[in-house]
Amino acid sequence: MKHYLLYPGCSMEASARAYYDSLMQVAEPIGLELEEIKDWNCCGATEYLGISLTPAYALISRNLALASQQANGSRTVVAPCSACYLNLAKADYYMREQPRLGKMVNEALAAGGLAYQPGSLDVRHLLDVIVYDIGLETVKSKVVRPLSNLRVAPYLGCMVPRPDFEKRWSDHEHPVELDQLLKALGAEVIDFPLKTHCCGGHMTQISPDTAFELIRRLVSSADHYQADIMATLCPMCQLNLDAYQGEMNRHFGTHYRMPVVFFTQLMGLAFGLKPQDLGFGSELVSAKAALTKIGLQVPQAPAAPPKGRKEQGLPMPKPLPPRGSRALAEGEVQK
Amino acid sequence: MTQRITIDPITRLEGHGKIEIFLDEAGDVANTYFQIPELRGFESFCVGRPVEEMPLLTNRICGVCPEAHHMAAAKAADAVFHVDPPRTAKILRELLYSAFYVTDHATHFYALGGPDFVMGPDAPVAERNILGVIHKVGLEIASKVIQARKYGHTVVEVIGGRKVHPCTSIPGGLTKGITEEQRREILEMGTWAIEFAQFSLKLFNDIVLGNKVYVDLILGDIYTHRTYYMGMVDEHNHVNFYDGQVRVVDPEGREFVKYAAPEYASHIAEHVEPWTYLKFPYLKTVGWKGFVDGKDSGVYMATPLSRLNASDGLATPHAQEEYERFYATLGGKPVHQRLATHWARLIELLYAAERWVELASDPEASGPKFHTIPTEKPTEGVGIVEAPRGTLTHHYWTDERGVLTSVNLIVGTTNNYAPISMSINKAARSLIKKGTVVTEGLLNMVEMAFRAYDPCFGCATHSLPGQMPLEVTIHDAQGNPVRVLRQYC
Amino acid sequence: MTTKPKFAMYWAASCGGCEIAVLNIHEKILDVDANFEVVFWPVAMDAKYHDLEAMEDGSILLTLFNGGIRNDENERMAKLLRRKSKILVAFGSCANEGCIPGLANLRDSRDIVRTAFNTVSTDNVSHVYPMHSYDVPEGEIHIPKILPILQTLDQVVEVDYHMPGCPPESDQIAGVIDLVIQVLQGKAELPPKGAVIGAGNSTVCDECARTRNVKSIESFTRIWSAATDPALCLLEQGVPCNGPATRSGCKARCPSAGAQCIGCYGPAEGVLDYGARLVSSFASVINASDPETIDRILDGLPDPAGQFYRFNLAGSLLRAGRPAWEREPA
Amino acid sequence: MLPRNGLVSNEVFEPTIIGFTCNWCSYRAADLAGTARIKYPPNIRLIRLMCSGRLDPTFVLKALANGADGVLITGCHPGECHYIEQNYKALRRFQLLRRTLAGFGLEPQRLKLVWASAAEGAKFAAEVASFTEEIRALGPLQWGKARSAQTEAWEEALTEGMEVAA
Amino acid sequence: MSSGNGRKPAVTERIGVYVCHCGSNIAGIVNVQEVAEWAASRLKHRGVVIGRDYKFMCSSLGQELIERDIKELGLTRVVVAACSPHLHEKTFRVACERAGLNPFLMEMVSIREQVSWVHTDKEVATLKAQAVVSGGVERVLHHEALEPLRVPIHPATLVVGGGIAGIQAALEIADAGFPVYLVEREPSIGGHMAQFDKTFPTLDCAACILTPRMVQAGSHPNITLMTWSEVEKVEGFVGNFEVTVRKRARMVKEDLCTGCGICQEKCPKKVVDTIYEAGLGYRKAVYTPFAQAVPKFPVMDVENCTYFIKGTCKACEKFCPTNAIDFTQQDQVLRLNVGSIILATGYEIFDARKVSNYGYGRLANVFTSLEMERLTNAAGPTNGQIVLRDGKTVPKSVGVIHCVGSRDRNFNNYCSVICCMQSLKFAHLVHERTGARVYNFYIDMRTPFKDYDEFYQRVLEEGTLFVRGKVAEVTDAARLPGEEGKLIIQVEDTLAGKQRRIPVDMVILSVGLEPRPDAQEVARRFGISCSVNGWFIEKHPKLDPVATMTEGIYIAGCAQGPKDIPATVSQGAAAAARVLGKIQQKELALEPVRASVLEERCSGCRICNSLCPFNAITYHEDRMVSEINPALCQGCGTCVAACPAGAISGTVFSNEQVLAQIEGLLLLNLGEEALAA
Repeated sequence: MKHYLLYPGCSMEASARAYYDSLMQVAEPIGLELEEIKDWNCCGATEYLGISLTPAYALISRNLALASQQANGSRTVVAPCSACYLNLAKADYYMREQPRLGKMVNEALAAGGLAYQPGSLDVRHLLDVIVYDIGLETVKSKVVRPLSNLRVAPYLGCMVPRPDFEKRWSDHEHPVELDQLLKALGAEVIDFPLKTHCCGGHMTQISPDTAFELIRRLVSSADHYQADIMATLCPMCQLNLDAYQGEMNRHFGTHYRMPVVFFTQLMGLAFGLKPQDLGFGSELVSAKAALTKIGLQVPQAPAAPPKGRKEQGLPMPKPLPPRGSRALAEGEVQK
Repeated sequence: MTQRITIDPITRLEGHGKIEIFLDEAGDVANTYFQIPELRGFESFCVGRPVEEMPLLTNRICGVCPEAHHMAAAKAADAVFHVDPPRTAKILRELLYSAFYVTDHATHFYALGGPDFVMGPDAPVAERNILGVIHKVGLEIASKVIQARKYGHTVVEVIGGRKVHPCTSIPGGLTKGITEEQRREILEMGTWAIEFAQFSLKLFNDIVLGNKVYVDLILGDIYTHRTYYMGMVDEHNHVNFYDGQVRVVDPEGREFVKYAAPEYASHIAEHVEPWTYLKFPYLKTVGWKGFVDGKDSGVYMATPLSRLNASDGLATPHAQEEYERFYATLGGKPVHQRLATHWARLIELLYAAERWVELASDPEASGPKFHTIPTEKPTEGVGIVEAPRGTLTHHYWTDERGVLTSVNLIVGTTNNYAPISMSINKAARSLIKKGTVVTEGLLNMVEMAFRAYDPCFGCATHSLPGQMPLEVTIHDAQGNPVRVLRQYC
Repeated sequence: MTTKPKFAMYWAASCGGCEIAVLNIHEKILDVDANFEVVFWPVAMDAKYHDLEAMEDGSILLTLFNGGIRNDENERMAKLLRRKSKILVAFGSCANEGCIPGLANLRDSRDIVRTAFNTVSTDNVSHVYPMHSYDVPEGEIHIPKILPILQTLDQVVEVDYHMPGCPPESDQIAGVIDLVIQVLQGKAELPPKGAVIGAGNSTVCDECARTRNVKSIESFTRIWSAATDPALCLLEQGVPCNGPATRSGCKARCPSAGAQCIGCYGPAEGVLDYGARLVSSFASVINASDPETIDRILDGLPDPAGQFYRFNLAGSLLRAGRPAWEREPA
Repeated sequence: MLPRNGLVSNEVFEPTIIGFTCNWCSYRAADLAGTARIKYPPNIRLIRLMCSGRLDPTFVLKALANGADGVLITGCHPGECHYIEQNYKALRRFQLLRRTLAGFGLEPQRLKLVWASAAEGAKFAAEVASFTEEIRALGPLQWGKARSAQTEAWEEALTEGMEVAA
Repeated sequence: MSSGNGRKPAVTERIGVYVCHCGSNIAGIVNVQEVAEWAASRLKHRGVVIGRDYKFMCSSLGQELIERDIKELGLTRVVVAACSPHLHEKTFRVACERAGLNPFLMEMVSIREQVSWVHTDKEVATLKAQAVVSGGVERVLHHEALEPLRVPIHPATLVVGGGIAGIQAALEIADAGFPVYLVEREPSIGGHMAQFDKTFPTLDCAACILTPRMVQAGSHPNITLMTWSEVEKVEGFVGNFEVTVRKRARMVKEDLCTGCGICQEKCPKKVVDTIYEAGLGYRKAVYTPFAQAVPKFPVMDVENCTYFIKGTCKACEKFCPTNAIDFTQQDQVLRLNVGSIILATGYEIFDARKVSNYGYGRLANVFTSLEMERLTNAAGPTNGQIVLRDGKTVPKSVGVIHCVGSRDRNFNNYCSVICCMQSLKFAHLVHERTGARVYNFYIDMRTPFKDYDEFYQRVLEEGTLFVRGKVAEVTDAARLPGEEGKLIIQVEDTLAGKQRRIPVDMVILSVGLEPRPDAQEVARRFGISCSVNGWFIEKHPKLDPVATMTEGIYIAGCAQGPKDIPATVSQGAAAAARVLGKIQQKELALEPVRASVLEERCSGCRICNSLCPFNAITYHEDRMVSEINPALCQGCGTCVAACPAGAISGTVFSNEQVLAQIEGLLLLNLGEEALAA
């Protein structure tokens, strides 16, 4: 068992319930032990830091302070939500980089009888932990229902791979970790060119037209690659792409039906767990069609021919070996 | 205007000393001050050193009795590590120590204390020294003395690695043992040492006890103080130099207290005077009453004489005989006459020689197991031995690495600082009277009082005072300020 | 007999071991008596300062001066004896390099007095400390003024010869006395002024019987913590033996007795700083290249300053620790 | 504040620093700093050795005892020693010497070891600058009476010099 | 025994101090005249009899000044305060020698690199210069007259790297009649140039001009060619290096092989050729990288050979007409003695996959410049046809992106020199062979050197479109009509001042040059150093670009930094010239920096024994002393510093010299005597 402190964040309790449920389902089989930080509070989301820095950092750091108190054995805080992950990481990093900020924040924390020593905790994203600590080998070993024939578009959004203070990701524009994980589940992973492009963020509130264009790009590109489903790791991305897909269609007069789910849900499926336990059904653009492609309900539909590349012709250069190679090594240590 | 006489330095004692005698207008002695003019700071600078170095560092407190410090330090270090050295190591340490006693006592009697008697206190300066003695008693005896010292040092060297400042004692025992051959040689030398000791006693009989002037001098009141007496004794209350419990008897010779090393601090305290670099130990339970003798004054003495007084006898046959003869001659225990110390010293010389033979005869002396590797966490420890010049106490505290965090030393001679001062004072008062012309000889008789203790202020000067605080206020016992001292240094 | 050349021996801040070492030349002491008139030797004979002051300058042929310069009395005596003597020999470790008492130079003398006069067994509630000068009812009495830093003899006066050792080995002393007597009889020459006498030019290893190999230290061993091989170089067994840097002349007594050399004979010929030699040589053969491992190995030397400057501190380049220097009046 | 453009007031303590360089890397780095006209404080005075392995702790002690406030040892990067591995010996001596100096009650930071390759002129200059500041912060060493009156006079002149230039 | 109080014996030496202005380089900041006068007056008691300053000490007039003083004033020591001794120590030593003074009685101190160039405050700089001079004066007092060590130079030379630089160097030396060992890691010499098609700006065929040289090198009687080999160890020093070379087993008997190529034909195992074909083409498990390979013998790639994997096959052996195949062949380890070494280990191309937003490795039709060289090469995988990765489609539009991995903080800061010209070359070739529309995306256009800019003009006239701006992204995510199925280049056109999306069929990344990944390690092996960017460092960037800090080791070609073919060739020749110069001297003089043991002080503690990496220290059991072999000693002085007995002394950098210099630098020498004097 690997022990971590979990910072769930607010969306996990509401819009991204499916994320939370599925995570809880898959954690145990892969030996991921998550201990929720007691009395955690808002991560400041995307707005607060834009309003007033010091209070925002104080607000965020309270969670870190609580975590370091609670840290028994583990000094790693895991955040499944991109915004939470980024904010916690930011707070830790800037408190380290700017001692003055660190001092001020700690003064604020002191009011609540708390303190946080910057750098004393590792703030990491769920995906990072699964790929690099648990290891893909372990994940593979749990797969009982490979997602064969399911064409998945891996979508990370903007906040996880950037700015990546600790250089945890293989690349900032085209990180491969999610691809690797989904491949490990047996899925057919499309090389999604927009995997780190913008999901529209809060434009849905401020300027819907802008948001619709951004959403369209993503959905259309995924569709263009004949993806059956999009796998994401960010509650906001999921919300935007799922909830606003209808309006986007109306706005452009298009008819995309691209289900958007959390990668943990797909892990659950591959591990042979029941869809309903994994929060399926809560998505607005139904993933039914996609689901029928796996499991036994529907006869195997012939896989659509892969796009572009012919067998004959010139060989492709090998992809750059990312930290993935190390991840496998770690995976082996697991066994 | 008072006249002052300075005896500086007091010669023929190891280390330094200075006596100030103040006379009043009448020419009588107003007061005397015996000052120790130097200190070196061991208690302070040993802190931070690894404890196993103490037997080597504290050696350098005194080059006359380094063996004593070596032993006390080794025992304290054993205690710090809670380790008990194997029997062989203990035998060898005590063997080394007994041989050392022979040398040391011989040196004192013939080179330091002896001249006073052999040459007579009035002899000219140029002759009142070891060379003078050699001329007087003749080369043949002189070479005997030299032989005795040689043998003693040979044993020290064989077991301790070096003639001066031995180096072999470490926590848990010794760095080396001895061979069977070495043991036999040591045994032979020991038997010779016994003869020498007996010869020395005879010499003392002939020259001193045979000479009425000297006997009167000894028995006279000039050199007499009724104090407490201290000495280390074994389970039969027999004198032991290396190990045992410390026993103190009162001026009537009744046991006052008997304590084990770790308890020393509850029985001994040290008094401070601003005019000397040395402290005055006294019996804590009795208390410091100033430079006075008697049952109510905490002043005690720790010398060969006091060891005999504090014991019920000696563990070896010949020495025991002499012990009995000693008290018979001087009228029973305890003997208060300081000059008798010279005699007592020779009796100890004999005991040491006999002990030497006894230990050397033990086949285990050449045994292979001379060290036990300490395993426990070092903490704190006290080591006590009888230095020729008095009970010697080393007390160490260390951190978990065995590095010293604090050190306390109460050194042989220090014990006698108060009685010495008293003796000097008394001698001066009784010798220097109205009109007496103060001659070298007379002053030397004052020094004799002093030399009886064979004080070693090499030992005594182990701590160093730095500059005084700008202003010091001295309080009386109640803590009321009585006077303010001026800053000089 | 007054035509005999005059001999003197004096101890400043010392333990008296040097005197004992001289007595330990046994029969040779008679040669001294035969060839010299001993005019001043506090430990062995009566003679007071004023006797010495009365003598004319340069009237003493040979003076063996042992002990360091700890207080103003030592300093006075050093200057006096320098004046009175033709040949002044810094005799023994104290006079040459400060010896163990020199370690006091690591401390501020104030801390030292506080330590000495506030031990568990000291009854000093009112913090009485000794004073250089004090008024007793009968008048003022003095004790020497302690100097903030213990100095070596040649830091105070010019020295003709250096004779190291704590104490100097008796046979070495005998040798030197023989030499001087030979010189007196015109049978030998004195060595050049400033020379080190009664010792070798190499280091203790030169006289050490233990076998030695190429050195490589994995860890340091405390002498008590393990049984050592009596035939093998102690340093190779991790025991911090100062032999490699310590002047020869003692016949490697300590190493042959199973104990590490603690360095009482001081630096070898031409060496400017004894401790530096040990720092450099020990460190050079430590078998590690990354700072962490090196540090771990060095932790085995709990007291480097003491280890490397045990006898030599006062005679070293730095001469004293910062606290002592700060006591030194500018 | 660095003694640049005379922006130095009289109160600022100007440390004296002795620097040891190895012939192959750090001395060339110093040369490079020169050719590149990279400025650094004038408090350091350099001594060239063939290799940091030549550094005898005696040199450091001599400098400190005779009036230097700090000593900077420089050499090739580990593994790049012109003599293969001698800079590791320098590293070991440095670590032991630092511990020993601490025993003397002397701030170990007054002795610093820096690796600088022949290419790192800028780094060399930066290291000198920061070390000078570190020593300035520690204040004068004033070891014993060994510091020569002249050196002090020199330093006065140094500070005044700044003023003149100001 | 005490630390001594700096008192010095009376000085009998007569010292001359010479302070150089170096034009205004020094005099601009340091008041040189004041320094000279200061030395003459304040250091008089230290033996300084004359202090002079002069515009250029290193000039013949400056040198004569010194020589005259030596003769007329009977100087016994000389201190020159000028630039770095690394520049002019030799000059002034020679001057002293001419005047009959042992050259090693001269001390040179640097007040330019160490004072005037790094300090700004005149007052302070002058004061520091005085201290530095004072240090030199104290030091020189302890100098001793020495003779340089003379060592013979072995006439043979080792050239590492068989690219055009190495080939050129080898040929020059061999033609001069001296033996050369040419060691190449790959199966054939030729290096990168052998992979190229045309060479800019003349567009003549690389193979056509390179092959003759390769053949020449391969057949030259004075050149011992060792391909498929690597240098493992280098011992010794200038004049007498001993080099260990591992000659990897070819599994082909060179004496029997005729290079007929049948083995390659018959070999059933096809392997992607990542080296020569830059990953675009295939080779066999037994192969010669290309037709004109020198030597002609193939090598067997045991990782891929079916026999070595499965234990069966041996097709090559069966079909070899001369039974040259030998599966049992073992690596050979050879030890060569050479006097000089030339490193021409070349470069690596930047790994374009690192710039993930350009999609190389993900997007099929993104190519690197090296791939492009192979595509355009008639002998390449497509016989010179420029096609997309599918192997047939001819692109209608092509984008060439400059400065990929170069001039970019995220990757390499430096300009790779050749990219602009190679991009123009591609623009021309694509245009010429496909008529496709070609875009060039550049930051700045850099076309120096002969005929380069003319070529640029020509390409402009051909109608290539130039967009000034750094490309942000290459993607296949179509957004606008007409983008589907294309690669879209997102770029800010800084001339037009707007964002543009340009769809093309093919993208060529003009990747920069990087040091070989093992450059650092190679540098260590040969005892030289690398710049921050990883290129080998030359002794002097301008005046000595092919020598290194380490005597006897030279560098040529891109190993020293990015450069084009002409520059590479001339460096190869230059390095050769330097080597020949040395060889002609037959022997060379070395600094007499050596350590020696004072036997009577050595206690045989053996502390020094393990310290010498050159095994110069031996221990004599019988005499119980250690001894240093002067022939092996390199003078690092580590043992001198380590000897606990102070029994080891070193010349030129003796304890006395260094300690005296410290006192001088700290101005302890301005003692009371000085004030009196």
